[in-house]
Parts: sequence; C-alpha cells; structure tokens
Amino acid sequence: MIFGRVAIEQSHRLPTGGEIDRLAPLPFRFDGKAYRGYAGDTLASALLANGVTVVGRSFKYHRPRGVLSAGPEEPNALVELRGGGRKEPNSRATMIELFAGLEATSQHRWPSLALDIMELNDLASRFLVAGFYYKTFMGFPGWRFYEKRIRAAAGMGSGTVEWDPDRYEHMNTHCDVLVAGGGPSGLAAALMAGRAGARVILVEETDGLGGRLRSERETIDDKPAMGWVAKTRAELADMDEVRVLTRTTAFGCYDDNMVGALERVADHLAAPPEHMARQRLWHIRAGRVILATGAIERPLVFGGNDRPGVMLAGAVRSYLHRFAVTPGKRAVVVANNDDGYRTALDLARAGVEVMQVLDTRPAGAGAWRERAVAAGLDVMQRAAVVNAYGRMGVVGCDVATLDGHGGVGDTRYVPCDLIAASGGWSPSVHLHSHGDGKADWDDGIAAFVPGANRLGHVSVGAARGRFGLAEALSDGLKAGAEAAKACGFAIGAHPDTPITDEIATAPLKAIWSIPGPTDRTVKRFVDLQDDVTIDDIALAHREGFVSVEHLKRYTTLGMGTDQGKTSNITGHALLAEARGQPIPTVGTTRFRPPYTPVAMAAFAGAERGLHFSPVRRSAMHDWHAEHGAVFVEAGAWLRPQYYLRPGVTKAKAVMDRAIETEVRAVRSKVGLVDVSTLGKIDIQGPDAAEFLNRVYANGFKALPVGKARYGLMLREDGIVDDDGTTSRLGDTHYLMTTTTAHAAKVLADLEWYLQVVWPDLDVRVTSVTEQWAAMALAGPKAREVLAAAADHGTAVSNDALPYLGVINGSIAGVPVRLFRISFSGELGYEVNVPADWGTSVWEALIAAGEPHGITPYGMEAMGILRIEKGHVTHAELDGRITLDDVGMGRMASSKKWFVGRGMLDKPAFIDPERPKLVGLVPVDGKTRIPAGAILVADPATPPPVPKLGHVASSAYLSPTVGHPIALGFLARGRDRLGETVWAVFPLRNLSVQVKVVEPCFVDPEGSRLHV
Amino acid sequence: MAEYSVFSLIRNALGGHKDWIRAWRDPEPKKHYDVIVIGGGGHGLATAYYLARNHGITNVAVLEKGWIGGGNVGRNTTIVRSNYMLDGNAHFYEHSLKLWEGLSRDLNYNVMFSQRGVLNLGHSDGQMDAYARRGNTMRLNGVDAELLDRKDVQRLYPHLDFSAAARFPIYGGLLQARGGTARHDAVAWGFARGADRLGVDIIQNCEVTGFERDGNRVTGIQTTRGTIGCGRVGMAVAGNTSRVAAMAGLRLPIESHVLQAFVSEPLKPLVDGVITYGAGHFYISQSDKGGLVLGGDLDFYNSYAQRGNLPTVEHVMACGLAMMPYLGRVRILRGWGGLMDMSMDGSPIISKTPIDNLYLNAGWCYGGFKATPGSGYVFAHTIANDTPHDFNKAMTLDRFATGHLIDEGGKGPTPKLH
Amino acid sequence: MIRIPCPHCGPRDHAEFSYAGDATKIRPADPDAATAADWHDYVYFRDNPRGPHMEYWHHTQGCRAYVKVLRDTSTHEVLAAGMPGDTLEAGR
Amino acid sequence: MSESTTPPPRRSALANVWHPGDHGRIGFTGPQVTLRERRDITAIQLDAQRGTTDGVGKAVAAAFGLGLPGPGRATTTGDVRALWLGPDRWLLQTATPADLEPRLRSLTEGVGGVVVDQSHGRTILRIEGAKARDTLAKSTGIDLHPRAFAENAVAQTSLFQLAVTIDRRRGTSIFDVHAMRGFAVHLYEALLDAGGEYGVRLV
Repeated sequence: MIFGRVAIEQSHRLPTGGEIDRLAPLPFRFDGKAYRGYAGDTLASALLANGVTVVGRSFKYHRPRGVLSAGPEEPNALVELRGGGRKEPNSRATMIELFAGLEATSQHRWPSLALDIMELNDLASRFLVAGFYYKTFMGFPGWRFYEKRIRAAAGMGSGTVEWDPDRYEHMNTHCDVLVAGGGPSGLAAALMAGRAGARVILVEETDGLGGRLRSERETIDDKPAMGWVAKTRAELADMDEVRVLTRTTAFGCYDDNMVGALERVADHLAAPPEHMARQRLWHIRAGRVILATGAIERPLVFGGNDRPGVMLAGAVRSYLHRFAVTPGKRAVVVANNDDGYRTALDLARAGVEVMQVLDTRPAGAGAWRERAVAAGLDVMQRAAVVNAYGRMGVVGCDVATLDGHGGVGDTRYVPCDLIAASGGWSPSVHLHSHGDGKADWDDGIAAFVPGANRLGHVSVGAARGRFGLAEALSDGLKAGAEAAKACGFAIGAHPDTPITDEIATAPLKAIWSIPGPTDRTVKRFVDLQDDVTIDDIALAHREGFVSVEHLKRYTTLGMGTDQGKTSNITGHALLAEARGQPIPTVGTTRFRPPYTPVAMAAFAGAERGLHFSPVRRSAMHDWHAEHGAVFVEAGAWLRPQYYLRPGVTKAKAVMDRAIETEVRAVRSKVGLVDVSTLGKIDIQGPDAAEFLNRVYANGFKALPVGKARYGLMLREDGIVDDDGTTSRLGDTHYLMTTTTAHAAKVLADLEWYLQVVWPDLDVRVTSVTEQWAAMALAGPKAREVLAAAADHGTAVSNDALPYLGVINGSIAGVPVRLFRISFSGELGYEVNVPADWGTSVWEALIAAGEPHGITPYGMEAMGILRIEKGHVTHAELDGRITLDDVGMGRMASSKKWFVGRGMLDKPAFIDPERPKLVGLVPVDGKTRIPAGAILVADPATPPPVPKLGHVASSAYLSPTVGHPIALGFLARGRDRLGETVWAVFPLRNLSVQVKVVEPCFVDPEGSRLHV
Repeated sequence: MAEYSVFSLIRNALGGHKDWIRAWRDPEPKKHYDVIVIGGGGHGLATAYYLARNHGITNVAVLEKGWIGGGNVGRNTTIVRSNYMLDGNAHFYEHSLKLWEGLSRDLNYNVMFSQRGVLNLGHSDGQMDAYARRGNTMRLNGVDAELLDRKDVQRLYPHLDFSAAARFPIYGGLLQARGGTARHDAVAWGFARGADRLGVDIIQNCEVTGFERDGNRVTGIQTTRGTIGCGRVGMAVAGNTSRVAAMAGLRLPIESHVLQAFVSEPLKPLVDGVITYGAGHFYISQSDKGGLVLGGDLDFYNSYAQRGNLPTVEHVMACGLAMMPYLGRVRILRGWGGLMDMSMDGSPIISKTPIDNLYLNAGWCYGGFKATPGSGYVFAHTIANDTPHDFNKAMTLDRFATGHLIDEGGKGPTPKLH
Repeated sequence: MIRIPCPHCGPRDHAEFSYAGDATKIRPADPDAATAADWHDYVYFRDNPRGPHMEYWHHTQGCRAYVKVLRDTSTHEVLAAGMPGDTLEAGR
Repeated sequence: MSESTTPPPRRSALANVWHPGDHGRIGFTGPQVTLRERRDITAIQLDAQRGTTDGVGKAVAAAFGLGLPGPGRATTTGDVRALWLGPDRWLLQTATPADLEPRLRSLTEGVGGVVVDQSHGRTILRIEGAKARDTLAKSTGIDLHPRAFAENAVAQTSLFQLAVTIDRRRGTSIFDVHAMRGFAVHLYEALLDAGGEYGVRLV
C-alpha cells in the first residue's frame, strides 16, 4: 500500500498546541484519498485538519453531513473502518484514534460521497414524512415489492460476511469504588477514595484523562489544568489498589452494582498483537459507583442546521485545543448560553475570523459577554442563525433578531464556513438511568439531572449539571471520600478544593427551535442521523402520537446509532411545547444499556467456535480416536457414533456397513461400547432406601444388596422424566444411573427433594459420573471375554454374577464394579472403572475379546440394538409421555406414594385414545419407516388429516430381523396389533404402509439375558 | 374513515400535512360499556377491533394503563410463524397467519408483514427427527413446511458456520416460507386506528385498580379515571396478568419472566429471513431499517423489571456468533426486556374463567406477537358468544386440571423452560 | 448481575445458580390426605407477585445448596436469603 | 483369567494434549503463568450425615491431626489437605498414594461419615505466576484479590463455563483448579487461550 505520496497539506492545522504528536505523522486514507494526520488525532480531527467537510450522509434524505461533535454522541460522521473481516460500518469518526495506514470509506451513498443518487429523497422529502410508509405500499404489487427497494436504500454501513480474525475476552474484577469518567470530578473522586486505601477502578472512555479539561483553557491553582491532571494521574498510578482503565467505556449498569465496561485494547492499532484481545469486556462488581460521566452538548434547531460546517461549540473548542485544528476560517457562533462567548473568544485567539456572535437570550449583562465585547467581537443579543446555506459545506447564513414570540426581525446574510452552536448541555444520565434511577428536570440548565436511585449511585460534576470546574472538583473530592468511607475506609484530612480561574456564567435560556423562513424546503433538524425535523414532530403530535414512546417509534427520533444523545431532549421539549405541557410531564424515555454500541463479539468473549460450549470427553476418548471413531456430540459428550477402519472415508454406505457390522457382532459374538456418559449418582445414608422408593415410580425397598433394578422417575405432573438402573452396593449405599442428557437435572432434583421437600430424610447424594469410566460388554461371548480378562479371584459365572447381579472385581489389576445388566438385550455386563484406568481396562477387554471377534461399537449400533429390543430413550420419552403410554403402567407401584403419582389419574392421562408405544414394520418388508413420519389411516386424505400417532425411532435396517423396523406411538395402539396403518412423510412425499407389532423385535422372552 | 393511500399521502404532502387527523381519538371514558377490554397492547386492541368488525359490538372500551402498544407488542422481535405441532395450537396459529396475510389491507394500515421465511436450524439427528415430525404434522394440517438438509441450508444462507470449527454443526433445518416479520408498533397502531374508526373508545393512562362484583359477575372496573360499568370484561394484559387477575380474585398457572431482545446498528441487507439457532436459544432477522433484531432465552427468574442482565446478553450473542461468525464486529445498539406471561405448558390461555362475564387472554410465553390477529379474533368470538371458537377451544384454563396440556416443548410445569 | 448471598459461600453471581422457583409452594406433606386439587395447586398455580417474592435458587456451580431468597421482582433487589427452612424477612 | 495384581499407571485426561514448553506471547521476563497438572492425587469426599458433623470432625482430627475447615476454607496437616466443598461436605486430598479411602471409611463410618472416592473424577491444574490471578479472572466472577480470597481460601464457582473448585494455596499467586475430568481438555485449552497474552509455561 502506498500512502501519502501526494498527501494533502493539513490546511486547517494550527502551527502549535494540542495534544497531538507532531513528530509522529500518520498517513491514512479516506475514500481512497491519501492524507496525513498526527498521533493523538481522531479520524474526525485529522479530516478536519485536512479541510474535509463532508464525511457522511444522513439516513433518510441522504443529505451531506460533516462532523458535528468531538465525542461518542456523533450522529453524522459515520464511516466504514478497515476492511475484510475487520470491516466496521457505522464507526464514529470522532471516536476513531488515528493509526498509521488507517483506511476508512464513506457509507450509505452511491456512487460516491459527493454524488449520491439517493439524495433524490431529499427532493421528495415532503412525501417522506414521519410514518409515510404506514399509509401506503399496501396495494398491488404488495409490500414485498416495495420493501425490497426500501431495504436496499435503508441501512447505513455495509457489514461483511468474512469472519473477524480478532479475539475477544472478558475480565472480571471487584472494587470498593468504581468511578466512571476521567474528567476533573472523576479524577478527584478516584484520588480521595484511593488515598483512603480503597480498591478503586477509574474508567475513561477516551485515550487520556482530563475530560473536558483537554478541550478548554482552564487553570487549577494558577497553572494549566492539564498539569493538575498529570499530577493526579501520577499519584493514582502509584497506588497499588487503584486501577485506571483508559479507552474503556462503562456501557451499562446492571443489578447490584455490576457495571459492564468495554476496553478497546487494540482499536487504536492497525491490528491487535498476537494473543492479545482486540476488546476486553469488563464485569466490574463495585461496592460504590460514582458517575462522573460529564454532559453532552445540544445543537440548536434552525434552518439548515445539518449543513456540513455546523458544529457544536464545545466540539469546536475540542478541535482547537486538543487537536490544534481550526474547523473553519470564518465562523459564526450562536448559543443560548455563555459557551458561545467562550467559543468565540477561543476561535478569535486561534486566528479564526469570527464574523458574528449571536446570543439567543434577551439582552443582559454577563461577564462572558463583556469579555467578548471587550475583545472586539461583534455580539448580537436576542438573535440567532435562522438559515444556513451550502450543500457540501456552509458558505454563509442568515442571521436575525428574535422577537421572542416566534417571529424574526430583519435577516442579514453573513458569509462563513463554520457555525458553532450551543443549545446548552445535558448531563449524561444514561448509567444512572440503567439502574432505575429517576431523572429530574432542572429548569436552570434545561436538562434532566439524576434524581433518586435505588443502587446508591452518586453522580458528580457535569453529570449532575454542575458545569463549573470548581464545583466538579469539590463534588468529586466529596463523593470519593464518602464512597471510601461507606466501604469502611478511614478518611484523612479533606484537601482544599483546588482554585480555578472561572468566570461567572449567566443563566442559560432554553430555546428549542429557532423560528425561521416559512419556506417549506428549509428543514430544521432535531435528530440529524435519522432526519427527524420539527415538522415531523408536529405531524406526530397532530396524529395523536403524543407520548414520548409513541413519538420515538413514529418518527424514529433517537433511534439512530447515536441513540439520540444530541436530540432526545430537544425532541421531547418540542413535543411538550406542542402539548402545552411542561417537559417533565411529557417525560423522557428510559435509557437502556449499552450507552454506546458494543460489538457482538465483545459480549461473546472467548465463547467462540468450539469453545462456544465445553465438550466432554470420556476416559477412553483417545483410544476411540486412534481406532477410527467418528464422534458425535450427545449432551456435551463426544461419543463414538461408529468406527471406521483406517483409510476408509466417511460415506453413507460405509457408515451403514460399519453400523451393521457392529450390530451383528453384538448379536452373534461380542461387542464393547463406551457408556461413561450415563449419569452416576452415589446415594448413601440410613434413609436411602426410603428416598429411592419415593423418587422412583416402581418399588425399591425390597432391592437386595448386590442387585440392580431398572427404575423410572416421573415429574411432579405425572409425565415420565428419566430412567436408569440403580444398584444396591451396601445396606445404606446405592448407585443410581441416569440418562446422559438428564444426569445433571436428576442430581439437582434429588438434592431438591432432600434439602427442601424431605429434609427429614438423612441421605447424601454425589455425582460420581466422572470418577467411573463405564463400558458395556455385550453378546453371547461376553462372559467368556470377561472371564478371560478378569483377574484371579473375580468370578463371573452365572452363579457368581447372575442377571442383575452386582459385584466388585478386578481387571488388569484395576479394581472394578461389574453389573450384569444389558441395554442391547444380549448377555451383557457393565464394567465401571476408576477413570484414569478406563483405557487400561478397555484395552484388556479388547485383548481378551480378540479370539472371540470382539468389536467396539458406537451410538448408531446401540440405537439399533435398543430399537430391536423396544427399549425407550428420549426419542420416545419426549416430555409428554406417561408410563402407560410406553407400556410400563404396571411397573408403577400401587403400594406407595412416589413423585408424580398424584397426577396419574387425570382424565387426559387415562384416555383410552392416547397413543401407545408400538412396533412398526413395513408391509412390503423393505421400505424404511423414517422417524418423524406421522401415522394416519389413509395417505390420500386431503388436509387437515386426522393424525393417529407418529414414528419416534427408526432403524433403517435391523440386521437381526433383516428388514427395517421402527418404534412409534399409535392411538389405541395396543388394540391394533396386526393391523396396518400408513406412516406418511409429506415433507419428502413418502408414505409407507406399516404393520403394527409388539414393540420388541428380538428375543421378547429375554432368554438371552439369562444364559 | 380517512383512507390511507398513496393518493391521500400526495394530497396531504401538497398541503403541508396539515390535514391529517388523529390516528385514534382520545375520548373520555363513558359510564358503561358493553365490553371492556383491559390492556391496550396488540391483543387487547385486536380484540376490540374484531368485536366491532366481526360481532357488531361497538360499545367497547380498551383500557390502557400507559400508552397503547407500550408493552410486549412494542418490545419483541417481530417474528410471525405458524410452525406448531400440537392440535391445540396448530390451527389457531395458522388462522392467525392467514389473518396476517391480509392485515394491512384489512386495517388500511401498512403493518409491513413480510413473508421472508422462518428457518429453524437443526444440529443433531434427533433434532432433525423432531423437525420432521413437526413439519410433517404441519403439512398434514395444511400448513406449509419444508425440511432442508445441510446443503439446502447452505444454498439459502451460505455464510452460516459450516466449518469444522462449528461447535454444533448444521444438519439441516425446518423452513416455513410463509413465516416472516411485521412492523410491531404498526400492528398496535393499525388495530387501534381500525377499532377507533368502528367506534371503540381507546382510553390511555387509565389503570385498572379493582373489580366491582355482584355475586359471580363483574359489574364495573375501578380505574384511575373512575369506575366504569361493563357488560363483559376481557383481560389481555400479558406480563401483568397475575396482578390484574388477583384483583378479580383469580390465581393462575402463570409466572412473569423477563425476555431480552436486541437491535444492532443499521446495516445494508445482510440477513434475508428469520433464522433460529437450534443448539441454543437464538433468533435473528433484519428490520427494514437495517437493524439486526435478535433475541434469545429468558433471564430465568421471575421478573417484572423490563430489565435484563448481562450474562444472558453475553450468552445470546455467543449463540449468534456460533451460528453467524461474521457478525462479530456488528455492534449492538439497544436492548430491552419484555415481561413474558410464562404458562405452565408453554401455550396460551384464551378462556372463560370461574367468573361469569370475565374472559382471560394470557400465558403467551415468547409467542404472543405472531398471535396478535388470531388472538383478537378468537378472543372477540369467545367474549361475544360466551363460548370459545374452534381454534381456541383447547386453550382453556382447566386443561391443567384435566391433563389436556398443550406442551409443544415437552418441558412440563416449569414455566422458565418453555 | 444479581448478587445472591449464599448462606454458605457468601455473595455470588446469580449466574452460578439455577433458579428453582416459588418458595411459598409447599408440597403436600401427607400424600394420602392430599386431594387432586391440592396437587393441582402445588404443581401449576403461582401467586407470581410484583414485589417481594420468596423463591429458591440452587447453587449449582457452587456448594449445591438450595438457598431461599426473598427478592423484589420489580427491582431484582435481594431483600434476604437463608436456608430452605428459614423464615425470611426483608432486611436479612 | 488374568494374573495382574497391581494397577497400571493412571492415565491423565490431558495425556494427549499436554505439550510442555512455552506458549503464547513471551515477553523478556519470560512466561508469567505456569501451568502444571497435579497427577496421581488421591481425593476422597467426606460427608457428615445429619447431626454428625462434630463426631466426624473429631474422628478426622484424632486420626490426621487435621481440623475440618469451615465454609470457603482449606486446612493442611502433613500431606493431607482438607477443602470445604459444601454444607457438611469436604474433600480430603493427598499426593501420597495411600490408603486414605479405607482409612476414612473405617474412621468415620461409625460416627456418620459418608465416604466417596473422587480421585479419578477431577483433573487438578496448578496455576501460578504473576498473572495467574488475571488469567483466572478472565472467567470467574469470584473476587480473587488477597483481601477477599486469602491463602487457604477455597471456592466452588464457575470457570470457563465449568463448575470448578479454586483452592488458593500458599504464596501470593498459586491456585489449584479442580474440574470434572471429562472437561479437562476444555479447561486446559481455555487457560492457554486466556493466559496467552502473558505467556504460559506448561510444566
């Protein structure tokens, strides 16, 4: 990339001053054109330094727009920053720190910023008033036709479909005192709390401390105020328990003083260094919160107040002092408060020609006015700009006196290329509001100030409408001390408030819109980004949208990327005027986080890609991987789905063959499957038997030591919840197993019953799922394999370990638990092994099984084996199924109370029409019965078709019976054995005639289990 | 009735828009109404509209404690669909969808109903089987549905995460092409305007404070603007149902939970339809203004605060990026919390109550917005005829006693899980 | 983040807990005496107040205790916390 | 019938992924986080049945000279460390392969103790170094500041979406993190990622 070969001269840069580093020139490009700025610039200041006036286009009318502000409130100067996967649309030029090689492009225009076809909207603007789309586009050819065009024209910047290469993370911290804002009041607060020894965090949105002091020319103790800032910063840096985070925005206050803050770790660099996060989202849990968030200046509403070159007066001072940039050569200043004089004086001092200073207030004395007059500035009182001219930049404006009744006197044209305007300042009450804080109207500053709040947040300085420097400092010192004290820290001597050189200010006089020409082509904007004019607000009022919520939604006031930071109060005040009511009666909208927009990836943090959700691996995972397992995720666990031989690819046919092989091996020889994922819960205590008897629907009291039993649990509403086997290991010691999916829920439920419902039962429950690796050995040769693998002294004969027996044993020197239980329907054993030895025992079983053709099998084969046996899983137990539905109604004990019993005789549960579990086979003996098919009487019935049930699980082929089989639920299914119905799958235009059979296809007598 | 049309818009534009009249009047409450609908949200306004339009009952008041449309109809993710499986729900939601299809013209108000398609992604064989069952049921009910495999999804949305780094790979999805989105505020305003034009009084800033009873009948509604007599009363105050019902002495199978939703900065078109992530609760679409509108799961505790918490925000965004990794740098502009009437089986209650002339419309969980026209339609029918419509006959209050639950998710009586 | 004062572990983020619902619901103690209506009420009905709400939270990622919490549902403010058997009053 | 009598070596859940060496961004001071797996630990969970807390505590004290710690604390005597896990629940750890489980069983079962072997169920990673605390703070919400989480403090909490035990050992910045064995690889990867900017030495 070649930069700056013909870099444009910085035509608007002052020769001296500012916080910029003139020894570090930085090349950058805007819309492909090369420029140069300095370290310390923002993109906005660098563009202004180069005389660039038009930076963006407005949302609706596509009007050319320049830079309005110097902060996060910027509604106009939005650009697309960077490119590729790092492209960021809608980036505020005022908040982008310049770096070498920065590339930005203008957005929301075609074909170029200077010539935008959509600017035609501006000409049609009289039709495109607030809410016009609700009134039209209803007829031919339909909304979708128009919508397509509207969508293309809407939006602002373009996103990207490339993946963001950067990493993001979260950081948690706790502190006694959190100070949001690094201006004078925030620094003073942090200083006092820090000196007391409190753990303090100070977050500051920009790259440096000082806040407004960076943009003004004030003194503290007769020295430049920034010297005090530097001294304070140094003192804070020396405190071990104080942390200052710059480039960090506190974006939200949440419950219990948890503050979310976004640290832009590397946004001021071209790319983050390796292993560093681009952004870090802080969770700050604070004892006390001090809000030193400052205030935001309001624009004035006058004709053409959106022209490039119309800027906030405070922003003009920021550009002069912080960036050494003159945003214009000839300025008009207009204000309803003393900031106009302050700005005009600073402009004149910087060599800008001040054409006119306009004060909208009635004539009156004031120290600032006197200074301006003394400096030779042309001051007009009770006067304002009424219309600004210049499409791509202000060229001049009409100024006029105001009669105070909505009329203007003679207008006079004044040439200028900069209009600095101030409508007063609104305290940033956003964070205060997040925590349900109330906002009170303060007539003195014509703005909302923080009122009562539940969370005990304290606002200081400009954030509570105290705009003077001395006030801000004393406010901060006091709040810092009080916060530390509230956290239990002793406070030393309270230092004197530093002395400032402030000039007394005269009160502001609100003026919400400046009357102007009646020419309807002159627009007076309230919300600059979304092009909401005072006419839109009047229209909304006329049509009855008279609450602030309706106004906002109808006109889109405050709905832009700036969330109305510069427009909300003015808009609400204009509505209040229209309603003839005071502003606080009309109300304000409540602020919600985030204060400024936050990237989705920052919220997500490190939970991306495979770390979106943790995966769980069994003790034998590596063995499976080495032996060709294809894994599938089940309840966070990675489980072998089936095994491939080396060198075979993952094609469907191969998968089918692998699964068939595995099923056949279990039925004819022997197989081994990893069942570590089943939940295992150790249950001990004198009341363990009684407890199990209450939580299981079937009886458990009579279970002898050394025996296992299948059990079913219900929910309190009588629906089947979970199943598994529970074994009695000792007199008062049981081991429960649960399904993989419900393991955590069952444990929490057991704890619930023990701690809350039956605290009289003395039972301790603990998850031992991870302690024990588990594997199931199944097949006619299972006993021979187990006997061969077992160590001396471990007897596994049918006598020593009968069906449902449980013993301790040893394999490969490892102490194991052996359970004679089976999910496959074959002679089977489940072996539980302390997990670190899981692989050793697995390998020992494989080795012992080799002579018998042992085959490891995965979930697919297990699924077919269990369907062949009619064993239900969560495919059947879908949360709507009763015991009767799955043919287990008889298992429920009638001799005892158990969880869910009180609900069992509800009319719907005993309705004979309820679908019941059945087996299904294709009448043609070969067509697959897909899961998810619906059972109907006649596939030719037109909708709506009466539904008889559905197919829950399907084996595309049962290798054992030689054809497809399925399990399903069918209305009165138990009475329909032998009948045929249709399984229809209209999504794929399939229908299969199926015969209803018993839901057990292999060894219904269970003889194989008992051999 | 002032017709909205492109011609009236042009005529008014030439006149400086001075002649538009209020979208709905601001009347003083009368002493007595034949029907009082409590709740000026989407459902309440739709109920009033259909009472007047379908049943000729025009002496109707809608009482709203704040400003109409300020509750869930203005605080949702605007998704409209009818992909329901259980008979108790399916026909109702399909009827509602059909009403959506003609709603703008019916109301003479453009609610911007846009059938962009609703796609639910599936991430396991089990989930795809469940989608197949749902989709097949829909088709048998005469509702459109398409089952997509992985390749189909990739054709439709090539930029979702189809990589090996996807924690939950995409197996396929269930698409309802007739589903989509609508402009939520316009729905409230359109019904309000429509009802108003038919004579309904919409009374804002009128909070209900109690019920006057005569035996088992409600005779009047006490409000902050005085007592108003009534023939029948319909309650449609989702989010606050338990509180208002308690004033009438009713306890309900409902909890209020907060559900957060979010909108991003406006972007040029990036996401065409509505997509939901199947391995976590997440749904996204893009508004006509360009903002991505997204939502996720509840905050999981009872709340009336309309204010959510950070862990849920973070999880929702993580879900979004798991599905669409390219949204990483998209910035979230605004979030809000809505109060969900979480019922015990996840389905609504549109029902008579133990009180003779009090009717209940509640328990919408996440899904109330899409039901707005259908809900108003059948609730109006239920109130007008003192008997439910065929479409809501299963949505009774006594189903919890009889066991005829409508539990689409199979989650049981744990409202936060629905 | 709501900070829940676990009586065992001290104040912790609510994200460590699972919400376990209304703590005023008392499961029928004597199942033989309980009517269908009693079960129906226990399983399905909730007062669902706006304001102080007695509820259970399970310290799932902590000490695994069920904690009884009195919390204001309109502000999320925790007014008191204790063990399941405790009687709680606002102000701890 | 096999003749084995002694068990084989225990296999770590991280056996396949642990690559000793330096990872991440290594500054001139070297890695600021060190990770090692504490292997072959015997870890026995001991519960007290209702009303037996004192009796169980006394039995343990008599046998090991170890007081069972109160909430959020750990105690150590000799090579046995006891961690509080929850109400009436502790974890007794030792690095010396020994007969801790049968000893505890015989000592406490008579007085109401409930013993559950968890030696294989947890992976324990020791994380130490100047940035150990910051690395953990990227995910856990508990306050790890020495004022709040001093030596021998123990917390059950959440870390990288996992339920973990964090045990603050001696010194200023040594922590043991216990997580469920099945999630060991996730924990390991997450710690490497979080500590990447500080440099991580795997021992």
